[in-house]
Amino acid sequence: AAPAAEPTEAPAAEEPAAEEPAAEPLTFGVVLVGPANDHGWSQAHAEGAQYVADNLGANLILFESLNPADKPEATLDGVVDDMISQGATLIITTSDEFEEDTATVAASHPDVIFINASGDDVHTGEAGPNLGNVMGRMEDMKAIAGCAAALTTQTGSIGYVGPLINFETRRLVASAYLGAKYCYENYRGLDPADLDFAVTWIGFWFNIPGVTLDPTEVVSNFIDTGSDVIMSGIDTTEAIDVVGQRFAADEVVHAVPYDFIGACETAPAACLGVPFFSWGPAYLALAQSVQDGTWVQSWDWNAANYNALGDPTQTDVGWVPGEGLSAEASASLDQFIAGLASGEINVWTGPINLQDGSEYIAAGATATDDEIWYLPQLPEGVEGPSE
Amino acid sequence: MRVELQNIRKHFGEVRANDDISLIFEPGKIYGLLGENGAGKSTLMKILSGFQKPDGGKIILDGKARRFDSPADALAAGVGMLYQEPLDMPPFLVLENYLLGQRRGFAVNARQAAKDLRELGKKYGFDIQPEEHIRDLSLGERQQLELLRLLAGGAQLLILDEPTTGISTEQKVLLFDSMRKLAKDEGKTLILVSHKLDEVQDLCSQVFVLRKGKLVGEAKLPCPNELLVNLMFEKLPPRRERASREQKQVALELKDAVVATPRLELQPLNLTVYAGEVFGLAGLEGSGQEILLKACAGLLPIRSGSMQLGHQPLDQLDYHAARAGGISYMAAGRVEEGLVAGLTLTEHMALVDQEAGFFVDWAGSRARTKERVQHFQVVGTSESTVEQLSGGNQQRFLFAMLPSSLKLILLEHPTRGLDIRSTDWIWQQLDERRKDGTAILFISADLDEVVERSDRIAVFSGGRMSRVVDAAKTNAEELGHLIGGEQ
Amino acid sequence: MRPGWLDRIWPLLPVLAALAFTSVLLLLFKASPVVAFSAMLEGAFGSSERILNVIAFWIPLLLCAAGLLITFQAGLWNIGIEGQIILGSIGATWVALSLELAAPLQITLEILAAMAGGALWAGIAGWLKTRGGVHEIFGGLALNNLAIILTNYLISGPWQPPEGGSFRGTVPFGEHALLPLFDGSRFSPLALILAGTAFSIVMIALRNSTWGLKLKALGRNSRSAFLLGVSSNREAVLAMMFCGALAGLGGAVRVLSWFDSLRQSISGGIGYLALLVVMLAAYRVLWVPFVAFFFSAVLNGAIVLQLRTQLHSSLGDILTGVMVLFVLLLGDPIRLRGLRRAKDDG
Amino acid sequence: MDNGQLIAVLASILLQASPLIIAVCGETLTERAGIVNLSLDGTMLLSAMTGFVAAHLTDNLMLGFAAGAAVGAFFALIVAFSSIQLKQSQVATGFVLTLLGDSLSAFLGQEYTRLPGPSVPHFAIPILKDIPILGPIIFNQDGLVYFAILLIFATSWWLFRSRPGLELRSAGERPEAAFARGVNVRRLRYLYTVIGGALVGIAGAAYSLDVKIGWSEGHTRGLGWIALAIVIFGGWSPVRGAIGALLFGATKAAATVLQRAFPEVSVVAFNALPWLLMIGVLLLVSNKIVGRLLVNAPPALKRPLQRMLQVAPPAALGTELKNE
Ligand SMILES: Nc1ncnc2c1ncn2[C@@H]1O[C@H](COP(=O)(O)OP(=O)(O)OP(=O)(O)O)[C@@H](O)[C@H]1O
Ligand SMILES: Nc1ncnc2c1ncn2[C@@H]1O[C@H](COP(=O)(O)OP(=O)(O)OP(=O)(O)O)[C@@H](O)[C@H]1O
Ligand SMILES: [Mg+2]
Ligand SMILES: [Mg+2]
Repeated sequence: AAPAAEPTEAPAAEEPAAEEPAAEPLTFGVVLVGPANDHGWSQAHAEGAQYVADNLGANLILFESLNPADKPEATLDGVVDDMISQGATLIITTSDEFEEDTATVAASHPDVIFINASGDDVHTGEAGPNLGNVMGRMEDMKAIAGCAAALTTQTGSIGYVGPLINFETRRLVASAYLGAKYCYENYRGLDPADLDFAVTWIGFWFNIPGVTLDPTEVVSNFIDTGSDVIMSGIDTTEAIDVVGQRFAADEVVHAVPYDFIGACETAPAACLGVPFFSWGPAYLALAQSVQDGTWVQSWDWNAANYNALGDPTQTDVGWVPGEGLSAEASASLDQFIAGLASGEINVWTGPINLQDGSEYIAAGATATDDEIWYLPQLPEGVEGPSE
Repeated sequence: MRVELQNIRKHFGEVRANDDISLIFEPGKIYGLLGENGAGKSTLMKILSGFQKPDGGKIILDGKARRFDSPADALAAGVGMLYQEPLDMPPFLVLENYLLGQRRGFAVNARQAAKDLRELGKKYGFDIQPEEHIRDLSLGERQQLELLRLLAGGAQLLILDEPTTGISTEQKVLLFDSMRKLAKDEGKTLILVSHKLDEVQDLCSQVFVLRKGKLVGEAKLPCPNELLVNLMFEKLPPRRERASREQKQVALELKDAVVATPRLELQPLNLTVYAGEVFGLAGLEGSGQEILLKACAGLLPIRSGSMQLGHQPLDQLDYHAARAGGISYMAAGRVEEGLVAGLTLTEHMALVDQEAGFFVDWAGSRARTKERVQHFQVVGTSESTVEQLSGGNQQRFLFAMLPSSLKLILLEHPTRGLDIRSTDWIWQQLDERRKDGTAILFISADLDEVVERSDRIAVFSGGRMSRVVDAAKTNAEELGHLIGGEQ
Repeated sequence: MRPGWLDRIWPLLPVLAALAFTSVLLLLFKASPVVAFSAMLEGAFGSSERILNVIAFWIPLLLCAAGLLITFQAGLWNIGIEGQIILGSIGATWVALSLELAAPLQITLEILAAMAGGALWAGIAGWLKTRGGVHEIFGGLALNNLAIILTNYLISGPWQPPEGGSFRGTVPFGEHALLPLFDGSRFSPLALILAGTAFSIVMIALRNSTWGLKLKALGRNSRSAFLLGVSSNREAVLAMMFCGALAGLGGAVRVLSWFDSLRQSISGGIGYLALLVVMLAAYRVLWVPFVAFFFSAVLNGAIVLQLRTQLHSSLGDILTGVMVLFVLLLGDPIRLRGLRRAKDDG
Repeated sequence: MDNGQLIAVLASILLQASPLIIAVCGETLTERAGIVNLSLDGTMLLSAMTGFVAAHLTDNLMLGFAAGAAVGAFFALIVAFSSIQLKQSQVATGFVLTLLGDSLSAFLGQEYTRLPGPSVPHFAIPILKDIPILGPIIFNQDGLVYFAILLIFATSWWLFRSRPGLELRSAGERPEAAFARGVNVRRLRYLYTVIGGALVGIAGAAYSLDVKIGWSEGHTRGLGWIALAIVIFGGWSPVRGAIGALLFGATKAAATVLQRAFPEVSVVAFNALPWLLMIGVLLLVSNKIVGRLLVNAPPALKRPLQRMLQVAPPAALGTELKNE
């Protein structure tokens, strides 16, 4: 399993039957839910896959934009069948959208290893023996992002563009908020009750015209209604795009994009930094183990490598600061990061109440992985729907 | 302007609409152009006015041979044509409509143009309101506008194709006066295309007669009508005297019926039509008679009051219920309302077949069509599509589709645009119907027809229905006055 | 002009032109047309599974196209068919999630619910047109998006899987709720039988039924048809609902055999594709099944095209679209001659 | 939301609506001439893509818009040709082009997804921008907005005040009559279809170069259809059309605001608003409804109501010229 991960006790998986000799290069397939160049979620996976291909000399079969809207005629098992017919022995499906289908297809191809990114079938024990999960611990990075936002906002109002509502997106918003709250209180010495942190859900991972809210308009609306820092939780780059435009029109606004390490380049000056996924190392480890036949089923929730937070080759999730960050802000941010690294700061420390006022984490206690992973509701203080 | 047509030819597929026609029109005179339906009058005039291109032949104006690519060309050369349905722009303002096509200036100087238009109107005794919408004008007024437009465009030769159908007596008088004036005082050439012999006699100094696309004769006027009729039709069946009505049962009865459209609301109507009776409705288009007819057909709801067919009330009936109940409605436009272009006669027959089941009985329908086409002397086959029929034959086919037994037939302009022969034939059919007690309620813009064919008559003006007059005791003049709104 | 050999081979012209056009596109992207088209061929017919896939995808397409033949006959542009497919799958899902019956009964109910759903959505569009005067193109379009939004609401709300909201779709239905599949493929013989029946019904309705004749009249001239005794509004709405029912059936096939659960935007443009099918078939009933099959093959081929060449799979849509466009532009030698004549006399 | 924020929101709505306004003006010209260019959705997608790519490669905004306009004009030309020359159904051609534009933009634009590119610079108009309320809303925008506003008045002057406009409308109202008056109907229809198409193309580019900066697959999907509906709602008049576009923009903004106002309501529910609005307004202006309304309206109100509500399409819309 990948570095710094804690494999949970999965039902002891017996080794998959067929094994090819390590000599010949591995062939692996990667299925993306969106386009490989969306500067967001899917591109991060695509580059991770490429990283494996380069470092392992493995040959990669990539398939992008697999979703009923784009390809009514395509189905996961159809694509996977073809990949396997081309010799793939490892298939990575890179979205929570694929969780069920991956399980089904995995069952029908017992001698091929399947990895579903961001799923939890292994954790819940539903997974067959040849199916694993991997996910990066983005929560901490979101906390950093939230902190950067809180350190920068002048209006005390932060807008978060959320995709659709599920456990993953909920806990990410929560972490961002908790990070923001911590820094607003401890570094700027302001009352966190005054921090206005609102989330607007567009209704899907990315913009589907006419069906979701248009993120462009959501961001404009945030700015118009007084938010001066916009955080993105969606797969695509509208937040930084719009903020860049407004910034160029001499408005004081900043953005924290998401997912893709290069996301700031659209408007560097307006960018406070980006919490990014770097799937390369994790995928490389997985591919390696599959090639060597040493793969063991696990649910990997890989934490950041704080010694190389900005280096996609050494961490699974990371943070690169942006030019938009003021000097003292980045000073405080570095303190915060150091705190997280050493473990003396944990933003998931109680008291944490849910939106309905009920207590979730008691004062002094810290949230367990499961409490974080399965957060039922947004925490108190976040404005916006919870389901 | 002296106009000479040499060997004009125009064929539509098999049809020889114009077959080697040569004519001469002298300046300062008014000519008549006569002929049965489909004789080729309109075609010839459309060619002369640049709306259609001849397959062969020459047009010579004051000795110069001309080719027209468009009516605008023709007008520039001094030839203007006034169509029965004026070629204007219903939603436009009178002024816009007048300005359209005049090549001067980029932005429009509305005030100046309006002034010009008014003055021009005065000159010919027309009263023009430049700020009105065309669609709010009567047919007659729209005609006057067209006339002015053509004159302003410099027309030396004016062609009027069946101009008097659907306009009031006053307007007709006004029109004829202006025509005479144009001929006498301004030395213009005028051509009147018409089926109404007395109009032609009254106005023209000379007529040309076409038949089946050929010029078959000419005559100096005045001359006996018989001569003209014989020129137009080889043989004209003798006019049968129509049986006068005997039945006394009520066929249709309206009591204080109120009908309204967004445009016009009728005064409460009280009307009784007897079985076997022919009831004529006169009035300018848009005076309300169409609304009454539509209401009887179930196309417009009766908003208050009552309506009865025989003894069953019909207040809230819908069109299809009315059909089922023995009421038939024939709208004025044939191909637009009543026939479906692209469908064959057989398909039409199958469509109106009362006892049609889920499946179409093609064999039966075809047989029935052949039989009807035969009996109603429709020129066409069971497989020809309706738009291939000429106007007269379309009208015949509409009659051929009528169910056998009916209580009430509602007709809008049953003979508009038809020649004497078809007209007589149509009325024969209706007389047959009257014999078995069918009541007939019809609208016609031709007052003579109304007087001649009806038993009783009512006149509409501005949404009011006049007293009911007995056809035997009235005449076109009286109706004319009623149309004017007198009591 | 006499119809010579030119006229006989003419129908091929648009097809060739379309292939040429797409080849140029491929060359622009430095891909070999040969490789690309052979990849598509392989993707469509390369293996029995693939062929079965093509057939499976063909079925809903055929159902929709059959329905559209009816609405086109009535002169209606049923662009709302996308939404009708979706409502069909929603109807089927509703039964699948809420009932637990023996397979035959369960499936029958699902199919009926699906057809009802599609008919309902089409009926609304028809009603908006006849009674409300909203053109069916716009009514249908709005309803399409509303249908997608409704799906998203259902799969993220009331019908969300127990493990929590997501846009993945509903939980997979039980075996008894799904159409029996031909060994392991997505092809359901039952669905094929249903589609075949539906198509023949449409064919008969258009050729020999009084209703078909009424619709024809309606399509050519609603005013006259109305005056000749056709209940124009009612027949128009019926035509829409008939098409909607077939589309809904197509939707059922999507959720009950192609997928195993309700997904977001389940129709994914099949309805629009069906419109193209009917247009490419030039509204000729007998051509429709073949054109539909061809479209299904092209799209399935495009998947493998993308896998092999990493080219965007919308190439398949381009190929079909361009083909229809060229049929409109060059498909009819008569019109083109008319064009030449028009040029002649200026 | 305080006043300053309200003004900011209104300004955004105006910006968001600008491309729609441009497209609506273009299509209004086309339809007034008697041709329905149904391909708007595909046209806008393809021109958004081309416009962005051109601007991205040349780093020149104007070239971007020019490219967009060219694409729009070309698609419109296809529609005009197939209907005027070949007498094909305009709806059929338009619909095919709609789908084709969509897939072509996806294919040709695949390598240019979400790249940074030039965007229309903000430009506040010196004195005007200080007018209270209106200033910040209308005159503190960028060139696109000013262009859209000018276009509204230009097109409606052209249509209803100028002589060429008179001929343009006549071609759409009664081509036979126009022909009889020497108007070259065919040429006019070609001309205005292409001009209208070019404007639609500019609108498409306006999205990728300003309002929804950048390119991604399906970038403007759906908006072309909205524009077509707004043309109807606008009764084929640019000014009313513009109002429709703003109304639509406002509804979308509302959807965003409402979600925060009512967190208990399912978030997808609000996404339905624009489409419900579309049906609603079309119902409102449909002659069936208005007709019923007018019959029962008090006589005093009839005329104003009629003028306000009843919109009749150009009588010859979608039909071909029948001379001969
Ligand atoms: N555009 C056309 N296409 C085909 N046939 C035509 C066309 N115009 C006229 N015809 C045919 O040419 C013949 C002459 O038509 P035309 O309208 O000139 O006769 P007409 O004398 O004006 O008849 P009416 O007295 O009814 O107006 C008719 O048989 C008619 O069917
Ligand atoms: N093509 C048309 N031309 C003119 N009027 C029409 C047309 N279609 C419908 N109408 C009007 O709409 C009304 C209802 O139309 P129609 O009767 O065809 O539909 P329907 O379903 O039969 O309605 P109903 O149930 O009221 O009979 C009719 O009374 C008629 O006035
Ligand atoms: Mg005539
Ligand atoms: Mg009815």
